[in-house]
Amino acid sequence: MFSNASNFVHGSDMSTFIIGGFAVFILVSFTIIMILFVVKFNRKRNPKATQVKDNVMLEATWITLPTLLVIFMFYIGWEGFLPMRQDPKDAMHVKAIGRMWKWSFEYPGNKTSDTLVLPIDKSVRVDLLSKDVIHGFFVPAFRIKEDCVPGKNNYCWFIPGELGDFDLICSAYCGVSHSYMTAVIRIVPQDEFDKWLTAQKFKTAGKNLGYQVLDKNGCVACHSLDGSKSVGPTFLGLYGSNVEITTNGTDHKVIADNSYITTSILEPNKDIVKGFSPNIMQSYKGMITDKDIQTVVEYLKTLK
Amino acid sequence: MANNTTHTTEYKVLARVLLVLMFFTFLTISVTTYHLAAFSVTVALLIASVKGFFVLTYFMHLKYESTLLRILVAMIFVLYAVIILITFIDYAFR
Amino acid sequence: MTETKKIEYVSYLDRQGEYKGIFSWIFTLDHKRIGLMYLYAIMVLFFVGAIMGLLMRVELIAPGETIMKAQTYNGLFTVHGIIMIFMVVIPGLSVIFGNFFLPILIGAKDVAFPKLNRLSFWIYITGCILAISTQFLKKGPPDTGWSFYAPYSTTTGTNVIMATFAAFVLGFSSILTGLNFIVTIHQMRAPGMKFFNMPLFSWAIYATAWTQLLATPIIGITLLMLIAERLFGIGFFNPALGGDPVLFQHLFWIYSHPAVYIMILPALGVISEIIPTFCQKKIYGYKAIAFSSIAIAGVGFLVWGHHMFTSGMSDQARWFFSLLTFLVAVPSAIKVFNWLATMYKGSIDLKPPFLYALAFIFLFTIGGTTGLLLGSVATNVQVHDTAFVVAHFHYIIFGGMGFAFFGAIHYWLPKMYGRMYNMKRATIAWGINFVGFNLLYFPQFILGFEGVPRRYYDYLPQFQTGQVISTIGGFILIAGLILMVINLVQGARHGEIAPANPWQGSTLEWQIPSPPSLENFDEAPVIKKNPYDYK
Amino acid sequence: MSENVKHIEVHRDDEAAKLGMWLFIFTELLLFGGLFLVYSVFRAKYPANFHEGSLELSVTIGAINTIALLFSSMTIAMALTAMQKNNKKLAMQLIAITLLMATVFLFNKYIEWSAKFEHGLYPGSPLMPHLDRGHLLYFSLYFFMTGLHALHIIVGMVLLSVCFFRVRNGGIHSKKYVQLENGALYWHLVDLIWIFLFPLLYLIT
Repeated sequence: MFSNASNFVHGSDMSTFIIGGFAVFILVSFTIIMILFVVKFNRKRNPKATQVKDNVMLEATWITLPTLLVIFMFYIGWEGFLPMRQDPKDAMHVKAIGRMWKWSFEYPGNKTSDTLVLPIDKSVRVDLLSKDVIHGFFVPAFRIKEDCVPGKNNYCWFIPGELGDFDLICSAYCGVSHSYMTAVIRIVPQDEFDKWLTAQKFKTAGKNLGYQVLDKNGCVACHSLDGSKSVGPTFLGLYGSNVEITTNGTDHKVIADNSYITTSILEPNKDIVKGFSPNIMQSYKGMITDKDIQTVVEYLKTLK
Repeated sequence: MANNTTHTTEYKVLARVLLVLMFFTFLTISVTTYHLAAFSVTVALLIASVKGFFVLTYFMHLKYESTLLRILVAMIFVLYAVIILITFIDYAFR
Repeated sequence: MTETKKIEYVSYLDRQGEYKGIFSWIFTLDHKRIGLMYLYAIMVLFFVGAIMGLLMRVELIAPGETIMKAQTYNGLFTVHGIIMIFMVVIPGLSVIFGNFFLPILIGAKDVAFPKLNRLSFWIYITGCILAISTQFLKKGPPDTGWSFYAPYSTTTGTNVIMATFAAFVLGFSSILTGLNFIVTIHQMRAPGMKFFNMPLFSWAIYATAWTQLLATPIIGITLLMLIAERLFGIGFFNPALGGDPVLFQHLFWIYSHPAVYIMILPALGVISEIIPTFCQKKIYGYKAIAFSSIAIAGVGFLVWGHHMFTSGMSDQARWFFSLLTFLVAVPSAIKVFNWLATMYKGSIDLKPPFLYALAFIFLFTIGGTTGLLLGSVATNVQVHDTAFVVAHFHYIIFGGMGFAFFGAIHYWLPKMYGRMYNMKRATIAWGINFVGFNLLYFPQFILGFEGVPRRYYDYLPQFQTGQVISTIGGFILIAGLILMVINLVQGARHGEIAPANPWQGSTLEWQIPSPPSLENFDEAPVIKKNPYDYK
Repeated sequence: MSENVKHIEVHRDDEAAKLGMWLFIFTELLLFGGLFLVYSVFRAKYPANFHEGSLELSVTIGAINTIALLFSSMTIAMALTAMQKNNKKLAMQLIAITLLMATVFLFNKYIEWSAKFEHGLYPGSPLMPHLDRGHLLYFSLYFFMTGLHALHIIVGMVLLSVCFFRVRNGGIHSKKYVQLENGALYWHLVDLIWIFLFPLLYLIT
């Protein structure tokens, strides 16, 4: 009756079915009673109201019955939920890292990927991390949602049960491109997964130090390194170039030098490059050291 | 309407309450010189609560106020304690 | 009981004090005039918020960019939320009808502190101006959502400080109003009026006022911390400095969940007034309804965590909050049962206020039972933070509080202005509103369950049908609202003169002339009977 | 006849005024309650850092301030008694002593804060982000809590000054003293909060 996309679909949908069914029942019966009363006791038909005495037994009944009912519903929901917090010891660990506005995944053995590829019928525990603000790890088909809170190690786990591609979307509001922060979860047979994983490139290890600073602070999510236009201006060829900017409503041109780049990191909304919106980038004041800024500047010089 | 119903608290009573409060202040300071470890928070808060009780009862005249007001004041502290407790249902089991 | 007195009767609308003309309103201490000023301010703000909502609906009529950029959209839903929640719905019923009718319902001449009442009004207006000004200041409107979740709210470049400060100021006004009402109910009841002789609307206002008083300080301090966080980087909510973003959510919801009850309790009170009048029956289970208001307010303080089921709370906290959430449904259910029982064997007059009450029960039931799906941890993972939540709280807040508000204004307008609106047009507007409302919000339940998150600027093409239906519903609803307001304004200005008791109500406000005179009762009433004594 | 004026003057209800003040005190308690909640969460998370932090505060100054506030609380309570006994002069003297004690408190606070500022320990300082996380949060809390408390002291001083002048020109007298009573209640609240702030910030090891 329910899909088998993950092992939780049954528990969650069963609760939905029972509680939702009850909701429909209540709604329909209230509506019928209201219509019935309105027709039957209409002033035209029933010009004189009959006063009715309070009945303690009746009151007690409709206090007790709903109480028992809601406790039952709570129990159903808890039963459906509990397995979601009991991840098996042998589950494969994958890290899902959310940052504005991109998902990336880290596999054991220091491999990374932008698509979450997983073997079918194997339990996997996803550790949820965030680089900046709160993101939500939401896979509608799997009935899974848990927030990626910076500084906290949340997790979720599941056993995928169907092959194919599923949508992973960000459910916690995270800024201007919130609705575009999506990724694909691809469920494949085990042998295909093994082949895929070996083909994946290693993490940034070996990359330039300047790149690591940019990556650590999430800069590359909005500023491309290859000249393509993203949320913010590209870094390619930035250093030393002529930039058209708007400061306090006046347009002028500056050379992108050390001080310009430092200002852009610490006071990003002071100078706005033509064609981009203000107030999207946060200030990194107090979050990045002067040394790191210098590393970034040196690195940007190499991007010609 | 009832006006000027406040009980007049004698100077002597107020002075005595001050002495009690001073005593507990010195007590709480001297207690910290012993290392009570986990209990130090409990003891400090306990002493603070006693002091608070005296301020509420005598300085703020709660002793002579209506039962309703006394219940309300108690309720606020209970409500606050419950909120702290519930928050710690989350934090204590993380 | 007072019409026969020799004192010449002059309506509060005509009688001016030491100030003349417009100043007789600005400096007024009369609770009725303050209530009316709130009414005008809130109606304006409501339409500003509604237009923002409509713009968002138009944006969502097709995938991709339709009429605005993503940043504009984010600013819109944030300011829509701030206006609707902090300026319209939270004060809403209690400041307008609470101010106007609470003293009358308990047989008092005014609230306990008239000057404080005037002060809260002007603090409220200040807060509104501050919040609206964020739209026009340099950094642009806040884009955090009305919930100001850290750390996004502490890092975004937009004008969050001004918006949070505005919410802080509005909170101040809310506290002072609540304080005023509690003291009024305790000290100002007419001779002979015991607590259990009070009409149920007063009970609802009483429970609401306590919630306002005790919950609002928590949001006050939270917003101050947020401002300090932005100004000095104090680090309470910033994980980079050791802080805890989830702590912000705890503090925020310790207030904002009770705030939901601040919104809905007066609405439940209004319905408890309308139903007996139009059934000509004593309300069934008076004490059960009165106590359920208190119970909702009390338990409502302890369930805030159900907004945070996916934030990584401990499992113990999850089951605790889930269980209490289910339990808080019971008192609401008791009220509905009692209302239905009141209708039984009544003599039902299908006038517009009663129609709004019926619509309220229908919409509130949908909103309440979908709340069970959100409160159950297993289903919460699917519907949390999706359009389902949007639909759920609009059913509760708009379908519940909003429709009760419309019911209240149709019920009490003849008393407030001494004039009657056009019944037929009011009924037509009700029909349009009801249909438009359901078209607007019901599809969002389905969209949400299929996995459309809330606060999404864009969506996949397969969801377009639902979004289009929803947008069409939005236009129908706004048309109905405009028709309703035009009818009410015309009625209040040029309608036929209303009698003192057009609906044969039995509570105190119907025993005095319409509109009431300055001091409500020219002779202090002595209460010897129940509020709902129908023969 | 000016109706509006009559409207308010007719009605005088001290009981209501006092109840109103108490309700306002409830909101103040919960306002600080929010901060105490933050304090307890972070204290539970970083107990060692909080201990070190508290060692950097001077218990002596804290104790002097505690005593100053307790004493002022007594004097203002006595001022009310004096008013009830129609001893106007004594009441004024006692209010003045209370205000003096408040000034002593604020002066001490000023010395304490400026010492911290000299060490570069203040919210937003360049030093703060380099501290241990718990240490930083401790000082953030210290400044936020004592700052908000000092703000309340100032508000209380304004209220009591108003009371002082109302007593002098006869606005408050032995038959009508609810304003003084409410001012005193507010002052006791400030004291009450300090009673909890003092051990939590200065003492707990």
